[in-house]
Amino acid sequence: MSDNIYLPKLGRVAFIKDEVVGERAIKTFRVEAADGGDLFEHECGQCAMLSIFGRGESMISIASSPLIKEYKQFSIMRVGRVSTAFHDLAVGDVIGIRGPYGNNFPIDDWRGKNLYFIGGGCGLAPIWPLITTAVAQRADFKNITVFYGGRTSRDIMYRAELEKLRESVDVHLSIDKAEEGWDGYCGFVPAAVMDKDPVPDNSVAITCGPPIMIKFVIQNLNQLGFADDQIYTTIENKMKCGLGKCGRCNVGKDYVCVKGPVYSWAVLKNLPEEY
Amino acid sequence: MEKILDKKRIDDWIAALNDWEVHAPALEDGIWTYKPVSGAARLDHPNTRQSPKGFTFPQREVYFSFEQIKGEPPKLTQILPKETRHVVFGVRPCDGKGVPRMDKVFTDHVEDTYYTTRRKNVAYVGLACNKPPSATCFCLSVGGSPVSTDGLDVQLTDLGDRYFVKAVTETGKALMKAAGSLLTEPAAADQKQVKQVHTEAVAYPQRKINDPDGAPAKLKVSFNSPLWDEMARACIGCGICTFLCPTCHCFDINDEVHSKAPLQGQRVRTWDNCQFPDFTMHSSGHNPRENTGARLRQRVNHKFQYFHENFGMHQCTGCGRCVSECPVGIDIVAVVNKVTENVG
Amino acid sequence: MINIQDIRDTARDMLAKGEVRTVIGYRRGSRGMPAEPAFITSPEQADELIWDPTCYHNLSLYLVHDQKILAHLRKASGSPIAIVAKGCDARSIVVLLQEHYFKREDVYIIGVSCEGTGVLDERKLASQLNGVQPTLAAFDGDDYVFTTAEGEKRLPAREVMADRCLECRIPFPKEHNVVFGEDKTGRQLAEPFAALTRFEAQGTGERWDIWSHHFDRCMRCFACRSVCPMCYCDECVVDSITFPVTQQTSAAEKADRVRWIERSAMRSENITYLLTRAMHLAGRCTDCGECERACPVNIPIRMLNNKMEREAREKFGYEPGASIGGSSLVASFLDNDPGDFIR
Amino acid sequence: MSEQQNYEPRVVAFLCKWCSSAGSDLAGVSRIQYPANATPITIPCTGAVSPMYILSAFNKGADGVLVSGCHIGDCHYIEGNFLARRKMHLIMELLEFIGVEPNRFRMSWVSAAEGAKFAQVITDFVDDLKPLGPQEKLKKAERA
Repeated sequence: MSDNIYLPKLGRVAFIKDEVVGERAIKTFRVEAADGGDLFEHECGQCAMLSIFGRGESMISIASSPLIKEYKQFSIMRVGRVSTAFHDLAVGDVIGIRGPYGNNFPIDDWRGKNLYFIGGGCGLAPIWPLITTAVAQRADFKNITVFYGGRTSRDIMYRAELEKLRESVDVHLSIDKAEEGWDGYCGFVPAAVMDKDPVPDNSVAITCGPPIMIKFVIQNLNQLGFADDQIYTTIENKMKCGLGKCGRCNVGKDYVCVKGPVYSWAVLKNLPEEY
Repeated sequence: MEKILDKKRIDDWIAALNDWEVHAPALEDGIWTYKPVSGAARLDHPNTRQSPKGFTFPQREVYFSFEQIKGEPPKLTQILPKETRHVVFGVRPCDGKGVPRMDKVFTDHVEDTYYTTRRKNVAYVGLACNKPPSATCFCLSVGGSPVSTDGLDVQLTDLGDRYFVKAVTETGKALMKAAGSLLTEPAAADQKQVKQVHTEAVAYPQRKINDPDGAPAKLKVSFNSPLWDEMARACIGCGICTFLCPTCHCFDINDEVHSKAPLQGQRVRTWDNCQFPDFTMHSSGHNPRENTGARLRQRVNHKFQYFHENFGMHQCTGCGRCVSECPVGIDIVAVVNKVTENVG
Repeated sequence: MINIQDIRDTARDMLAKGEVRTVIGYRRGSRGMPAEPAFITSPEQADELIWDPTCYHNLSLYLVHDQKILAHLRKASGSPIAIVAKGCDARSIVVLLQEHYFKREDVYIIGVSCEGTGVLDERKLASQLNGVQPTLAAFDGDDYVFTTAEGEKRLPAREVMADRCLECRIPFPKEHNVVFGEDKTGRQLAEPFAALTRFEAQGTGERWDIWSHHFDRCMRCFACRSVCPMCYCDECVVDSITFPVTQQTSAAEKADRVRWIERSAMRSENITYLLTRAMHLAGRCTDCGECERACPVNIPIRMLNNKMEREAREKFGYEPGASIGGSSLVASFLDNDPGDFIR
Repeated sequence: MSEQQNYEPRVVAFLCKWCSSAGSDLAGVSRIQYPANATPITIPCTGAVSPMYILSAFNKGADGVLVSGCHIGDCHYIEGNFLARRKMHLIMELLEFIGVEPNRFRMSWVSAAEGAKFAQVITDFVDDLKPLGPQEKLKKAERA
């Protein structure tokens, strides 16, 4: 039965937290194996297909570090049919989970380097496992800097975790427009990056967020001297199978669910812009 | 193994295959369709309207059923296809060519249990095309041939009042053995005639893709060609081209709910189609392939570029169904030729 | 007889003067016949236009496409589009105008009369030609002339004409800006609703046997809907494929959307799809027959629409596509509409 | 008892809230006996009944579908029931056309004061449905 690639495992929702409220609400879910034990091993950047029976499946990036074995964490924005059903879940509910899918960030190649993380909106979730893993193995890396921005202060996810992160790495938060009581950067994330002038030497920049943000972040990084193969991002497309068979998430010859979601800009910029 | 079968005895052969459910093309409602054989089977069809891909990749496949009483964990029951053995008669070489291509899709990287279960239970008895059965045939342009045996288990060649029967696989040999004395040894004249028929079949003029070998590279550099939008201007966005195609494999997965309390339903796979506008639409409303031009480009590139890059062969097998059945005359041969002409 | 040169001259002239931005007509297909839709945007291309018995397509569909593209791009229409329209096609345009899909001045109707004939039914032709492949078709009076590898074949049009054309009562585009060909309204080639009448003579059980067989065969490729100019809804009730999701659509809207039927091509779901479509076309279908022609598995879809058309005509005195100003069939009523069936 | 007598058809009844729905309430409070086979769905007006509702009810397994509204001339929205009369005529004809038994679909005018008539409509409908047996033609297959 286990070799049926479409049959999900059952996962129990162990913890739910509101990250962002409002129209584009984000909630974080911890899912553990319903029958005890571990769900599966994963790498930073991989995704899992989550399902609510009767509603359907959705591909969500795993937001917890591979170092954490006992649960997988997911941060889900309410955008459609399945994600809305997720937002209606309560602790203890059982969902379907299959995976892990896709490739991963080459973290081992990055040991001894400076890491710049640049996230916007819910784009913090896909790079969060990488950030937390790097922090857990802090001695392996040189400077770690996190840039993260939301539209308003209320759109900042992982607020408490980010504050805790400040203990070991540089964290620069930004919001689009000034607000009372905000002491971080005001303006768009790409500009916030320029503001701090990251150095490209022995560095890797990892960015994830709205497409328009990624576009300008990459432009700015290039301008700062980052080579294309020093810039990594993740992309998303509509997915149904997660296994390179259902035929819809391809960008050129590659199915994002298998060859993605992690791409270096050196590779991605040569692919058709179908994402 | 090569034998001769008296055409009149084909029904006896079919009757001898009692371990198998036998299907053959039948003319129904003005179109040729694979039907379970009851009584006489005649293999005088041009080609079937729908390809035989449904034998391994049916339009609807149930993955599993789910059941959940409120407050309790859901119960999943895997539903695998029945292990009935099917033999399909009269498969044309282009559709035979589709079989290894579907095999690649469903077994590469990870194996699709539903496909492989059906696949191992299907055998194809092909029928060589003595002349192109349709004006839209172009198998010779895509590495195929009217006498190709790829994907087939047995190949029949029509020699007038008898078939030349050739085993291609071990399964094919078993099917032929079941015929017993119905199959006789070919005479030298039969061998000569089959060679003659095959030579003539290959020489028969067909429609042509001008540079099939150069197509992958030429399409790659033509991604931003304005021709895509121009040629897709008339596209109505229906599913005919992909649903009839012997190698189109895209699908959707949905939960079908039969009862809400207690929750009962099934997760099912259904054919999907890259020409439908929402095929690639994200939940947010963003659509990477927003217009008919981008969608036509995807279909053509998938057949002639992406698949080639991944598996070293064109995915298209030249059956011509999408050409003859497109309600607005979008012609994949003309499209490939036009996009790739004048490209270095 | 229509001289194609007249249509070409009209197109060329209008494009040269900038009076229209596009002329939608027919041109030679990549295989000779059938013709295919042509979108002519420069005067030099005007000579590509043709008029022959394979000009099946109801091109008014592309007026709908045009409106959708304009809406998507948030653009105004600018100069009108000229369109070659047969009688049934022109009636479709009238229905679209009646429903305010676009304005009369947005379209310039180049009417073509089917005169004594109509368009070809390739299925009928195939059975007449016994495997010979025609490459061209042409009108010649009441005959069609086909070019084949074995020379010219001449057939009386009514032997291979589409049923819808045989049964057509008004083979002339009454609504037009310019029209070519003679008005032969009243040419009676076959009894209207002939197939329908034959079908209805059967009992409930027989009718169900026939229709359930067809409902089982539907693949839900949606060609019938996609080819229909009347099926312009942004959101089709039977599936999600045209659901107009934008960045503004809320999650709740998407989540709460009713799933009337499943995606699976099963009998029950296909019935709901096909009957809903028939209902939505009641009083709107002008019997261009494109749905039935497009259907890859030969489901007699036209008969469902014919049934509605005849009910509308006989019970409510309603003729689809008759006038731009009139109310639509289901948005109007007469005091003496039949009500005997109501308890 | 034979199987047919055991069979209880399931009726989905779309009732106009201004009349038939009140009529069914009146039948109830007046303690008029009538079969309990109907699942009432209150709608604002028969004119608001989309053919989709009817097809969907059959798709989900209804054995019969009833649409009931105000008498001609009494529509709260003046002409809703005139429009319904046309639309329901068309869907009824279409269902019959494809071979669905004519008695599976019914329309009636029942005012708020006609409790007895409502009971009669339901009784007659159920009586007419019983001999037809379960509706399988348009119903979604549970397991396929």
